[in-house]
Amino acid sequence: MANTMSNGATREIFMSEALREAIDEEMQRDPTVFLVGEEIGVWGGSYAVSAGLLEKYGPDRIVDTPIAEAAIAGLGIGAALTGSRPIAEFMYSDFMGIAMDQIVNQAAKNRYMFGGKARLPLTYRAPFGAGTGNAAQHTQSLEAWFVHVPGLKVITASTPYDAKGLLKSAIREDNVVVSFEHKALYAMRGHVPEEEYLVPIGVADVKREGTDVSVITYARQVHYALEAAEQLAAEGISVEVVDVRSLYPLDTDAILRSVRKTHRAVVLYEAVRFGGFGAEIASQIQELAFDDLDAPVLRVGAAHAPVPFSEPLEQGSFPDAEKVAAAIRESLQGVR
Amino acid sequence: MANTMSNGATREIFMSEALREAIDEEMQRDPTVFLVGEEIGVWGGSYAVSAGLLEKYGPDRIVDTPIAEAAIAGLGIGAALTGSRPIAEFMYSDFMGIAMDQIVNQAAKNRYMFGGKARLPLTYRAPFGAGTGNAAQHTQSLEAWFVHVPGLKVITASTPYDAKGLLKSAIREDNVVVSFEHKALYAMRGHVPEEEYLVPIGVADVKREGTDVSVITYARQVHYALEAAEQLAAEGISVEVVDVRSLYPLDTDAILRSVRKTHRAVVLYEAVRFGGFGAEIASQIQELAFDDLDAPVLRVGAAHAPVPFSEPLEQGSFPDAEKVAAAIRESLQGVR
Amino acid sequence: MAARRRAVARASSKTGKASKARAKATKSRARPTATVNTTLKSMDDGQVRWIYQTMRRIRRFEETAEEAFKAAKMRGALHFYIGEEATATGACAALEDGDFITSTHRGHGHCIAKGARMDKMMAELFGRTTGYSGGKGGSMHIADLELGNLGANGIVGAGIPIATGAALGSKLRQDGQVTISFFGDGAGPTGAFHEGVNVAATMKLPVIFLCENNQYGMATHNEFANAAPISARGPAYSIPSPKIDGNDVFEVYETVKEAADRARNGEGPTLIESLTYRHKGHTVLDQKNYRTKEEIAEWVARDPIERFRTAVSSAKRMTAKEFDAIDADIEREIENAVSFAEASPWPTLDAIERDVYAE
Amino acid sequence: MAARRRAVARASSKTGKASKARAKATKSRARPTATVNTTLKSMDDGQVRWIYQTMRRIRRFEETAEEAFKAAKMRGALHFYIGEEATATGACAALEDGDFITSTHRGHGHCIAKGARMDKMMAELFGRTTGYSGGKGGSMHIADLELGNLGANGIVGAGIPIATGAALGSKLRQDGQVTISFFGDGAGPTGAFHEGVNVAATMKLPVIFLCENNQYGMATHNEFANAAPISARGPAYSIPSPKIDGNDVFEVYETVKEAADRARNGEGPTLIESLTYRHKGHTVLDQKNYRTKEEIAEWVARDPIERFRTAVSSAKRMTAKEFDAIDADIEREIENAVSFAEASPWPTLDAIERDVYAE
Ligand SMILES: Cc1ncc(C[n+]2csc(CCOP(=O)(O)OP(=O)(O)O)c2C)c(N)n1
Ligand SMILES: Cc1ncc(C[n+]2csc(CCOP(=O)(O)OP(=O)(O)O)c2C)c(N)n1
Ligand SMILES: [Mg+2]
Ligand SMILES: [Mg+2]
Repeated sequence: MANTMSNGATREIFMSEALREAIDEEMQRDPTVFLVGEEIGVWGGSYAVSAGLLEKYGPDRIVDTPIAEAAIAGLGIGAALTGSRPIAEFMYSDFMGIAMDQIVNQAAKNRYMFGGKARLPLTYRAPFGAGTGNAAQHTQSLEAWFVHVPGLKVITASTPYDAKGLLKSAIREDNVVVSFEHKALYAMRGHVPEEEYLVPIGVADVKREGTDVSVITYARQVHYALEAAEQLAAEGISVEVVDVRSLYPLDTDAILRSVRKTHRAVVLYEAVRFGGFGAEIASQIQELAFDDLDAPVLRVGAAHAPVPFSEPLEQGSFPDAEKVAAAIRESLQGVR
Repeated sequence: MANTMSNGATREIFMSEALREAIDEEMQRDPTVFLVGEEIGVWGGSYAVSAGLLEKYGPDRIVDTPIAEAAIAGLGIGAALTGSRPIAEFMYSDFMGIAMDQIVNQAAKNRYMFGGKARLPLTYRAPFGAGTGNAAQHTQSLEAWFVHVPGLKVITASTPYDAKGLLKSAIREDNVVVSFEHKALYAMRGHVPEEEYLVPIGVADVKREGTDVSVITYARQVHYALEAAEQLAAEGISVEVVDVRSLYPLDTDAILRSVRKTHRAVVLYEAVRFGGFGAEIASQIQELAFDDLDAPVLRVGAAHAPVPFSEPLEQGSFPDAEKVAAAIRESLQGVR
Repeated sequence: MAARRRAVARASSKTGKASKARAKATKSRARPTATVNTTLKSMDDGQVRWIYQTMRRIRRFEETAEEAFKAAKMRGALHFYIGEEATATGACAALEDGDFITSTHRGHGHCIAKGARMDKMMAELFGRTTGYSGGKGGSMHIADLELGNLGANGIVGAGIPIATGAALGSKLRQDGQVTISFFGDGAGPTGAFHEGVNVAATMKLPVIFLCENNQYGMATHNEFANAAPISARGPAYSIPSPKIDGNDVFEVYETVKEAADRARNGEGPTLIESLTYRHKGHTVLDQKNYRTKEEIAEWVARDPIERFRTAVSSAKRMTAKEFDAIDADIEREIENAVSFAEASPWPTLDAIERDVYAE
Repeated sequence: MAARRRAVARASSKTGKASKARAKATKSRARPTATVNTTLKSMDDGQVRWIYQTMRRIRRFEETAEEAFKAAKMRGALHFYIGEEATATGACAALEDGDFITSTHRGHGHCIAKGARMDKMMAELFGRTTGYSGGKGGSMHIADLELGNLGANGIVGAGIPIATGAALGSKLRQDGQVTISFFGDGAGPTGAFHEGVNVAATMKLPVIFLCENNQYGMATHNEFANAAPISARGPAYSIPSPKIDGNDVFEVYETVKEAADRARNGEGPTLIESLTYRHKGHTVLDQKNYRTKEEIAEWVARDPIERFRTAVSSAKRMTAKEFDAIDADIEREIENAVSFAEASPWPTLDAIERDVYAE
């Protein structure tokens, strides 16, 4: 890989590079793995994740497609059913609306409908999230749709380390995994080991330990939570940050462990608050740790609106460190 | 209408007839209203909702289409933007996967993206729900996808009375309303007044008063809740059944009123439990009525699986009176 | 104006006029006996027997399923292929082992033609553990992955991009396999059709798009749904798009064989419009009269099984006795299938959340 | 094989070979001067002025927006229409007031040609309250419903079914209006294209599907994405599908006028492939070299504005002075637009949840 540095045990690389390494290593390891999607070859991927891979693997394994998201989803299904291990990329997760039938009615259900006999080693990748000035149709966080569909697994990483390890696990899964990649994180740098490793799907990661309040979150919002935790530490408030990493299956045990320690929880997500995946997390916490809670589980999510274009509106529409900090303080004050 | 009876103030009619009356009355009242969809004309609608309307209004206002769900959604948008008031029908809500881009990225966002200047008086109708032996691709309950999309309103009725009144309100809305109709309820009879009436969108309805536990639910599950309430009454347990009717906007006040009275809540829905809309309701209850709760808010939803075909499996996969009753009892016992 | 006229004509098709006019226009062209004979001559006895057997199996499987449904022994929806047997049979006869198919809601025919076991199919319709999907799929969701049947599909048109994906897989794996995507005239207007076919054509994938134009999708006539015939679409994708008599098993066989050869030679997809007719309603429950009795009768008279039997008999390739022996075997197979299904256990609740994910 | 060859050719287009070969194949056919003159003669002075003015406005609006973007005065994505002005301008010149259009991510040109105010457009790009969408939409989401512009669209192909819906509305309301759906060659493979066009054709709706084939969708050549040219698709929908020189405003005008007449006469849709070229990258940020310098230079030499100016000058319909006066006016308009935008207030947080629903 052009951009990786060999400086001992770990290197600091961009998340886009970490993802590229995951794809590259798995393609090397297994000749049935291939990448398919729009502008992944000549262009190199709209977030440069696949830059250089066309030159390395050629057009048979880096398959550029026309603009046809339903077909892209279907290409993955058909190839997976017949013995390949495809990674299909949507240029933006917003475009998955076009492919929902293929993803939900076909990919997710094939195995079950056929009595467990179909094998679908298939990974869907898609950038998501706001903050880029791309307005309503290029900035959504739609993970809630997918976690609700049995037959899909759903992952999303907050660091290059997790991104690489999770994606490698996803590619090796004999299941359909939807991997959401937050656009604002592609250019985030982080340490990644030289040697090969995997991050298992279904295991949360405590990104910061704390004793007063648990923030349960994922993807970009992990960083806002960490920022808020840092700020609040100065005020003597100790915040634990749990990065769920895998949305389905969800590591409920890890979440409960944290909440049983802190007795307070704030669930933080960038999607529209109403009906978002955070509602599932909050529901589970109050249901399974009711007597451990000293305050209601609070949720911080995006405004009830499409994502606006103008910078102040866009920034104001989704959570950030300040909003999380406010919710943490509110949680500490107890009941609304 | 062929099937309605004039026996004084109310008549007992099927929900399919109630829906037909709503469409018929609004089409008579407003010449810009029209119905578009698959097999709604010659065939009369796959659940006979539009039977007879082609003969009455002709093919210009009862517009049969090819199998093209994205086009159906778009027909509604384009016609609504330019001065008509369409009702667009999906034959099964499962097929909305094909139209998600049009519904979510176009219909729901047009008004906002265009600074509040677009007007979209548009109703999408779609049968949903299980229990009919139609297997995984014809039985889903996907309301959670739509409540999470700002720009959409979402309704679903449990009785012919509500069905008619809500649908009339939806048709008159200058917003995009998604109306889910539970397949198992089309053939359910109920009283409907002779005179015209509306049921407002955004207002819940207490279908049975009670003092010990609140069951918050909607659509077909209202009937299972009522059945359970009846059974439990014999055991001296008094159950209140709140039919939210409108999923977005949600009548949170009505829900809290009930919970503040009973101090216990069971949220009941037919969709897959994980990530379902009930998680939003449960989250809100614990957040806004934390100190009023004597027990965690419990949720009863469908299994984590596509809907299976075989009768015992299908029936076992989604909630019914027995499962609700069990949850109510559990709620009364307190913490898990 | 024209659209309104058409729509009114449609509404009035209940009275039969439009339907009658159409029946004339779409009469299947009888092929010269010479061609039939050439194809027939090229087939060995095993093939000829297999074709008859397969068509009869489909017919009898469905007639039996209909009885069972009417006796309330099964539920859900059943879509019968009766009258269309020549298309699936001729098409699968032209395939090689290991080739793939994607199927539709009207999938029993494809399934049997691809070699599926009728007992496991029947058990699936009965919702039993011994069914192809252990009862989880039902009539609309039977696959036999081992035989290359990638599955029936409840979503009209949805098999098309999947078939394209299977063909992409074959190209990358260089396994030399070909995929047939069966779909109805009603799938012609779907976005999935266009995306799947265009992508396959740009990539020259080894896939055959086989439109079973049985002339209706529910009550909708194919000419109402498709602005032009499916066979007019080839040039839009730079691929051949022959229109054939779907009730002539020989013509189907020859056309699919040629398309499969093209596919295997890297020349890309073919779109085939196979004209046929479903004798029964859209589902087992459909009682609507959007088609005239005359139209139905005309097509029943062109029954593909009868036509095949006549051709084979007059070519003296099989005797009445041989046909009857096959029929009798099939009766036994079917009886066995039903008793197998009926004797099979119902699935139990612990199965509900199984088979969702691979371990 | 062929697919692999194409893909390799594509990869090597960086070195320019493939791109050069293509440039030759797609050279725009120069129309005989006679035809140009006939069209020009049929236009009154106002129309001629309007066409020039409109094309210049589009060009200067975008050049100015590019500067502002590079000066970090705006954010997000900007897709420039520079080089394609003749298509939107000729098309909208052929429309009547009240007719509708749906537009694309590359929408400034359509928007200006449909009569939008540049100050409100610029303010939208700047994200200010005075913008068309109060800053909520940005470059990709500008509509002017009053003028019949149903909006730009960030989803490739998605405007097509909406245009079909507008045309269905017109048919039902009998308002005699026509809708143009602008879309790119990249939208050719989308399911939305096929569903929208087929439905419109079956219903004979008053809509014009105008493909702006600027030859690339991002780095993807149109021949890689579409198995056959867009103009080969007409027969698949039983509609005309002329291919025209999209840099010739007169040809665009004549073709769209004819299509609009057909539409208004109830004869249904027309699909037009308008061959053109974007001088700039895919977005303001695109620096990739999937096209050769030579190809770009060739097309810049065929600049539609220059061509128009030459034709009009040699026909002595406008003098250099008149052109210059228009140019000067436009400079003032543009300056005003920028100062209007810059002076306009930013939206405040209370606006975030407004405009989601109508009261
Ligand atoms: C996407 C989608 N839309 C609608 C339906 C409902 N539906 C099931 S079969 C059918 C008709 C299909 O017609 P055709 O493709 O001609 O197949 P045929 O039934 O004639 O074999 C329809 C509308 C569906 N299953 N999927
Ligand atoms: C459904 C969808 N897929 C992908 C994209 C990303 N995208 C934006 S513009 C574009 C290229 C479009 O090409 P074309 O239609 O030819 O228009 P042009 O940019 O050339 O004007 C792509 C792939 C998108 N916006 N929508
Ligand atoms: Mg059909
Ligand atoms: Mg283009």
